[in-house]
Amino acid sequence: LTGCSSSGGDSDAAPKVIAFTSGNQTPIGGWWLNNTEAQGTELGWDVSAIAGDFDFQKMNPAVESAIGQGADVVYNGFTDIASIASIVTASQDAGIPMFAIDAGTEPNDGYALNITTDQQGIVDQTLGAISDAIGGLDGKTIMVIGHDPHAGIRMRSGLAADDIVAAGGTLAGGAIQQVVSPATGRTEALALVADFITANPGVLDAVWVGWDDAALGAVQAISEAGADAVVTGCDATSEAIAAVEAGTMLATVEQPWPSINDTIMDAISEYLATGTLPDSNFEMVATTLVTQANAADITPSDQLG
Amino acid sequence: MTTTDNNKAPTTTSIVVGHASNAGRWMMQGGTIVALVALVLFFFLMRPDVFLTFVNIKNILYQVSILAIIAGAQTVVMVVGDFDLSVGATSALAGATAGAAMLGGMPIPAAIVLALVVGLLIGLLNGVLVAYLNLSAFIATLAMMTSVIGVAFLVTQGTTLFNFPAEFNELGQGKLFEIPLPVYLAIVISVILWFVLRYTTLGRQWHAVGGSVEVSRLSGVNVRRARLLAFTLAGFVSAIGGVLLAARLGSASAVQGEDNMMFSVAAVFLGMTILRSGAANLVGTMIGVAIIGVLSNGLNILGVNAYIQQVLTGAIIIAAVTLSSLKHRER
Amino acid sequence: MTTTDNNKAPTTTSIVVGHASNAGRWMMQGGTIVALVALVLFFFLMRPDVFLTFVNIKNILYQVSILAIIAGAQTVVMVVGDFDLSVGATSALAGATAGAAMLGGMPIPAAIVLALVVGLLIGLLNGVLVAYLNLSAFIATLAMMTSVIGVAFLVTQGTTLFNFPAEFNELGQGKLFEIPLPVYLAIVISVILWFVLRYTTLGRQWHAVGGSVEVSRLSGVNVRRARLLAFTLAGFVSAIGGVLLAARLGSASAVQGEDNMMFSVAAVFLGMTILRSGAANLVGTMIGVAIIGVLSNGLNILGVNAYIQQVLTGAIIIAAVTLSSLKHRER
Amino acid sequence: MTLVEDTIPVSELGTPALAAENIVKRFDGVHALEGARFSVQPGEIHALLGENGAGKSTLIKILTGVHHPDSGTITRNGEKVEFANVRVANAAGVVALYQELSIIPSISVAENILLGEQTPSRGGFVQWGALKKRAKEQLESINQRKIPVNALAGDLSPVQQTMVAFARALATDAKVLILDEPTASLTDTEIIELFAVLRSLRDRGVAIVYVSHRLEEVFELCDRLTIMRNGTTIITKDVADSHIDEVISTMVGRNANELFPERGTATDEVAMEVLHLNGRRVKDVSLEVRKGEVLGIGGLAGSGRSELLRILAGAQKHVDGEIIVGGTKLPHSPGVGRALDAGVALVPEERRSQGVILDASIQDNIAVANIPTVSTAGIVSGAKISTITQRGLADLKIKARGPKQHVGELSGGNQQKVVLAKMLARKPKVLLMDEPTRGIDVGTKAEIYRLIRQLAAEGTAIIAISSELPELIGMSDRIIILHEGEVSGEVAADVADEELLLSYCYGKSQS
Ligand SMILES: Nc1ncnc2c1ncn2[C@@H]1O[C@H](COP(=O)(O)OP(=O)(O)OP(=O)(O)O)[C@@H](O)[C@H]1O
Ligand SMILES: Nc1ncnc2c1ncn2[C@@H]1O[C@H](COP(=O)(O)OP(=O)(O)OP(=O)(O)O)[C@@H](O)[C@H]1O
Ligand SMILES: [Mg+2]
Ligand SMILES: [Mg+2]
Repeated sequence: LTGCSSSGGDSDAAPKVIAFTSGNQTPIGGWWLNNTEAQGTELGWDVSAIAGDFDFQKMNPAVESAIGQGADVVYNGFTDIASIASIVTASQDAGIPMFAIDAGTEPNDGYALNITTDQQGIVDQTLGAISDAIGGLDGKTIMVIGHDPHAGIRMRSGLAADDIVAAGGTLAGGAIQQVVSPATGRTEALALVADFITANPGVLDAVWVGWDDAALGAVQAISEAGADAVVTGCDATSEAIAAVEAGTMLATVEQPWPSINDTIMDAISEYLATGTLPDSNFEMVATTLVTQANAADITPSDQLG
Repeated sequence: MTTTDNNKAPTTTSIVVGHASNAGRWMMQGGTIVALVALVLFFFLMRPDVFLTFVNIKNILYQVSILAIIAGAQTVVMVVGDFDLSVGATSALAGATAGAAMLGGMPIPAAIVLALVVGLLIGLLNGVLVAYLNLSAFIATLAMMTSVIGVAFLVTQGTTLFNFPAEFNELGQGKLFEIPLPVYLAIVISVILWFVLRYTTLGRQWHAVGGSVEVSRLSGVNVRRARLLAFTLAGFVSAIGGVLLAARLGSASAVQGEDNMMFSVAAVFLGMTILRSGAANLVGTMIGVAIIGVLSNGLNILGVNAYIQQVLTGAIIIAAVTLSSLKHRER
Repeated sequence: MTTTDNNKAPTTTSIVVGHASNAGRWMMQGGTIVALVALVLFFFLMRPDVFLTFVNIKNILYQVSILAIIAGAQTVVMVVGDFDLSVGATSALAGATAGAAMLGGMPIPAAIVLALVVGLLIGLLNGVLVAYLNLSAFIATLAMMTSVIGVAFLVTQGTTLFNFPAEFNELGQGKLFEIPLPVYLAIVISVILWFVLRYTTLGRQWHAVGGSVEVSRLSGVNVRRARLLAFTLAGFVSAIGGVLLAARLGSASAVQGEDNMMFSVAAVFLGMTILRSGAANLVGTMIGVAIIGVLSNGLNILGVNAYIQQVLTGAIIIAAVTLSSLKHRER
Repeated sequence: MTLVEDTIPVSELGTPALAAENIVKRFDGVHALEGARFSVQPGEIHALLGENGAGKSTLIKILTGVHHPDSGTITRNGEKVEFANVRVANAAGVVALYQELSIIPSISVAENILLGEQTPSRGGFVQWGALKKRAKEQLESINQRKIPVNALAGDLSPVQQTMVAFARALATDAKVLILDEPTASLTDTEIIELFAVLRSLRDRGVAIVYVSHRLEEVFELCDRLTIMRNGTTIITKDVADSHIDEVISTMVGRNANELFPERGTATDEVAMEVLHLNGRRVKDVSLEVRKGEVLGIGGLAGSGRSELLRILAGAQKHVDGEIIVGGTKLPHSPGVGRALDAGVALVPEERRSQGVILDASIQDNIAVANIPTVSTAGIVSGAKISTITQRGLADLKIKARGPKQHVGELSGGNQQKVVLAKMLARKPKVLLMDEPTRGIDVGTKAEIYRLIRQLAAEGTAIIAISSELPELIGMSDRIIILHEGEVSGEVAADVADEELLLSYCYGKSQS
């Protein structure tokens, strides 16, 4: 309703863009907020950046009130659709389109565009690396460590578990192992793997972990137990890349956030200029497997800028 | 012995009535109120165009409404001289329960009632542990918190539940005269709690028990029942807060509103400083809630880095409580 | 009036001496010990091939070593009758400080000393707030926790620091006779703390203050200094735990080891039940730590779902404390 | 009790061991001390006397660095001193046993006796052997060999705890020893021990300040006395030159009336009947009390008197036995609430921990016991609370700024009146009082005795415990003595004498 009126005119008011993320306490979230604000300002936008500290009780009202004060575009960084239902309602009511980066694993009508990474692709890459390293998945015992509260990790750990079973492998412990709190992810994964190895000596072939921090705990447990299972993670943090280079971790996955962000910024510019929204509201982008071979060339996700 | 002896009192009486006058008695301008006024003034001077506008005040109220409810629950327990560290977990479980029930097809009112019953039962269990089995409230509610979060994870299966019926979300997101519903609800619940604490026999008993368990018992107060009911009410009110939070966010997760526990305790503590007796009290708690709300909103408006915000929040809570304690220090 | 009247005393006295015999005095087989034995037995019967093997016991010890250190710090503060909710945050900041310093090129010993000094200063600050400004330990250390986590985020710039020198990591990951170094360190620190609490004048003053602040003060104990030193020591020991955790994981983040706060309090509470006086004590704390460690390891070995583990952890803490309290209940 | 002949008047005064001049101290606008003056010589026992709230405890706290005076000077051996805290005072040889001071229940007896600076240590380490040895010696010096030094102090009987606190005060090697009502909870045996020790200390040149409301003790023990009133010092003189009536009238600022009022006449109607009651300590106690009768209960410490009253008030469970009030049998272990409803009210023994909430106002304290009677349909009436509070303040002549003053700020006697007011507002049929005048000055004592009589005249049945035999005889109509939980004697008060009661106390049953 309101959005289009000012969208074409670059003369009077600068277009207003609300950029918010709940994950500003993570390196990627922090990078994204800064990057978007900087790029947007360069493009002549009036960017209001809202940081949520994982506290939706605080963030959602802030975003909604910004929406209430008028805006042209809402840009969601890394916040799962489930947690921002009230923001989606508010922006729909105000007729403001919401663009998003990695904010849900499925198409959702709440978004004009959400670009995320290809979760199945990530699983294919990591399980492929595991399979190559241990000679196929059939008959192998693989532990999958996930964290259900995180939508992306939840989806990919589910896919990985399914694929392992489909390929004839066994899930260590009979199910996906859950880390309860991301803050203690590394310690929890360490204990999970160490205790499993103790309880089932010589059984574990590989550990597939949904994110690098916990993967590093698994790596440590395996090296301390003197076991020979391989570990993969996801995110390409500098620590994980170093572990891959050192050979203690088999692989991780780089997700191309800078280029994804550029794509979305373009789509927003396009919308602000012409009022046209992207044809598809959901896009999945391919990722890069990081192994010892290419590790040196990857920019770590916590050092994007 | 003649009654003239009583005349020695008057010389001091007049001086003291100053403090003890009806209004002044339970509202001494403690450091907490000073801190609130100072914060409001500071943010107003920094951003006179924004801070005290209708929209921003509405924002602050909206942002603290659920904390206010949970801090109200915490106040009840702290009046009795205990703690409830499980209020945050209970509210999360209540929200998750309502959410899961609705997604499972239960009608909205039934789902809400179910959630409130869950909260009530957790409170009851806390009460039994503390009042009848004599566990320390600290350890009992800490362990309860752990278990309740675990149950909430099971209820949500570790995910964030969403896609609730619009009518449910309306409870948390709807507006009346421009003001969001949770604000009204927080006010209504606070007033009810204030009334219960101040004017009911149960409220009186809570205050007495908080003053001295032994004296209360020897004065005929059923101490165990009083403590049990305080915890039960706290569980119930926390559950209201949790249901409202789920409606407000349109989603529910096991760790939702995690910091409400910590902030509720902080708010009650801030509020305790305004009474000379140092007892928990609802008016004080709401001042504490306001400080927390103003601080977070104001720092956001000034665009202060999130980490620095966190450092400042702790520092300002300490400063406010210290200011009040200086007054009482000389002994 | 004759002195024979004194003979009425023995009837009660002899009963008391009964409890008070030297060994039995501070080690009554309370519910906590029963709970530990029951847990060990249960897990042993479920997995006789695994649970009590050398490797698994080593695992348990390794897993609880840092919690044991932090729970030791918490014990000191709780002996004095206070709480320190900032132990977890302090340990995280200490780890982060050591890490950042080493990455900035500081030599390992200097970085460690710096981290320990930071912990000591936080403890000192807590102590000043509680002992000299008379803040409630609860609110002071809660607010301190908030600020300290903020500072830790600033120090780590929100990332996880790693790439520490191998010699540093060796501290947390190295082994001596097959046993990881942190296990030795935890034992050494616990023994030192036990010794300090039991055999030094300061330790005895802490016990006196914990028994009654007012009586201690009127009897010439320097109550403020005693409380200040308890908090300071707790900050220092927590920092040791934090440095060790960073070395053990080879990395440091602002929220690392978050749950150590809660578990340390739970461990001390579990341990308090073994003394008839209900006072915090190091031996009891270590039993509490053992319960928490055995529970988590055993449930992992049985492959119990993490959320159910959490529910069970809370329930078992409650059960253990309740069991002990039943003994003391009759009044 | 005889006035002992060994009181030596201190005639030639040298430099006082400790002296205070013109001490002024206010708390939140209350003048606790207004120019108080006091001095004690080495080798004398100096009584400090005064009504409740006269400022004795405050003065003592100022003399020992607990409080700091607003103005005034303190001298020790003639030199001006300012004690920053208790430790500094102790280091200067000035040590007090405070009125409310007790022991630390969670640590051992030995540690309690040698707390803080007194703990034998070397290089910061406690020497446990020396600690126990010295603690044992201290206990022996006050003839308390029975108290085990390894026990937790909290396991001792209240009397033993007081003796431990006393042992601690003596362990400091004080040159000036101040005792604030040390005998309030002791029985005669311990008092005799205590006096012997104090006399030998005096003979060794220690200056002793002795605060007590038991004037017989003062006349037996002390050399000089100082009387305070309303925060100022009225007079200091030799005990030998004083007379007890004159002391009382100086303390209260008016002539002493007859301490105990006339006995009334009890009715024949039984208000409460107790049959074969057994508790933890109480054994097969049967008794009855009639409307308008004051039944006194005596016995040694630990004889079960308090337990008996607590059981009757529903505050403690009993094993078996019946309690019948006004013809109706109370349910077994009814709980305080139901006992109150049935008309049985208890004024408990420990005022500060059982009687009043120190941090609450007078009004709130009075309300606590009256919640059911001031509320309708669960809602409390502020007006009704106000009414009963005003009535209590007036009827009992409570000295306070008003109904909203915090009880913690009142003096002991007025706190006790608040406890009474709280229970009397319930209009009890049977009023149980456990040591109703403990730590209360003579003036207020007389008021309470009169009140007891007045209540009896109005038809209330009263059961009152006292450890002071003259009081027991003076205030009661009939007296029952307990010995190890059993009734060892019963006698009408007007024919009772102390010797007889005492023999019952020691278990010589009536034949
Ligand atoms: N901490 C305090 N705060 C406020 N007022 C106080 C405090 N301590 C004492 N007072 C007041 O000072 C006055 C003197 O009290 P103090 O305790 O010294 O009397 P006392 O002579 O020892 O009486 P008692 O015989 O009852 O022990 C009283 O009016 C009392 O209410
Ligand atoms: N050995 C003991 N262990 C624990 N508590 C005791 C012991 N002896 C007495 N008590 C407690 O002390 C209090 C007083 O005891 P009791 O009723 O037997 O004595 P009393 O005759 O009133 O004497 P007192 O003058 O000491 O009050 C009671 O609450 C009782 O439970
Ligand atoms: Mg006094
Ligand atoms: Mg008694």
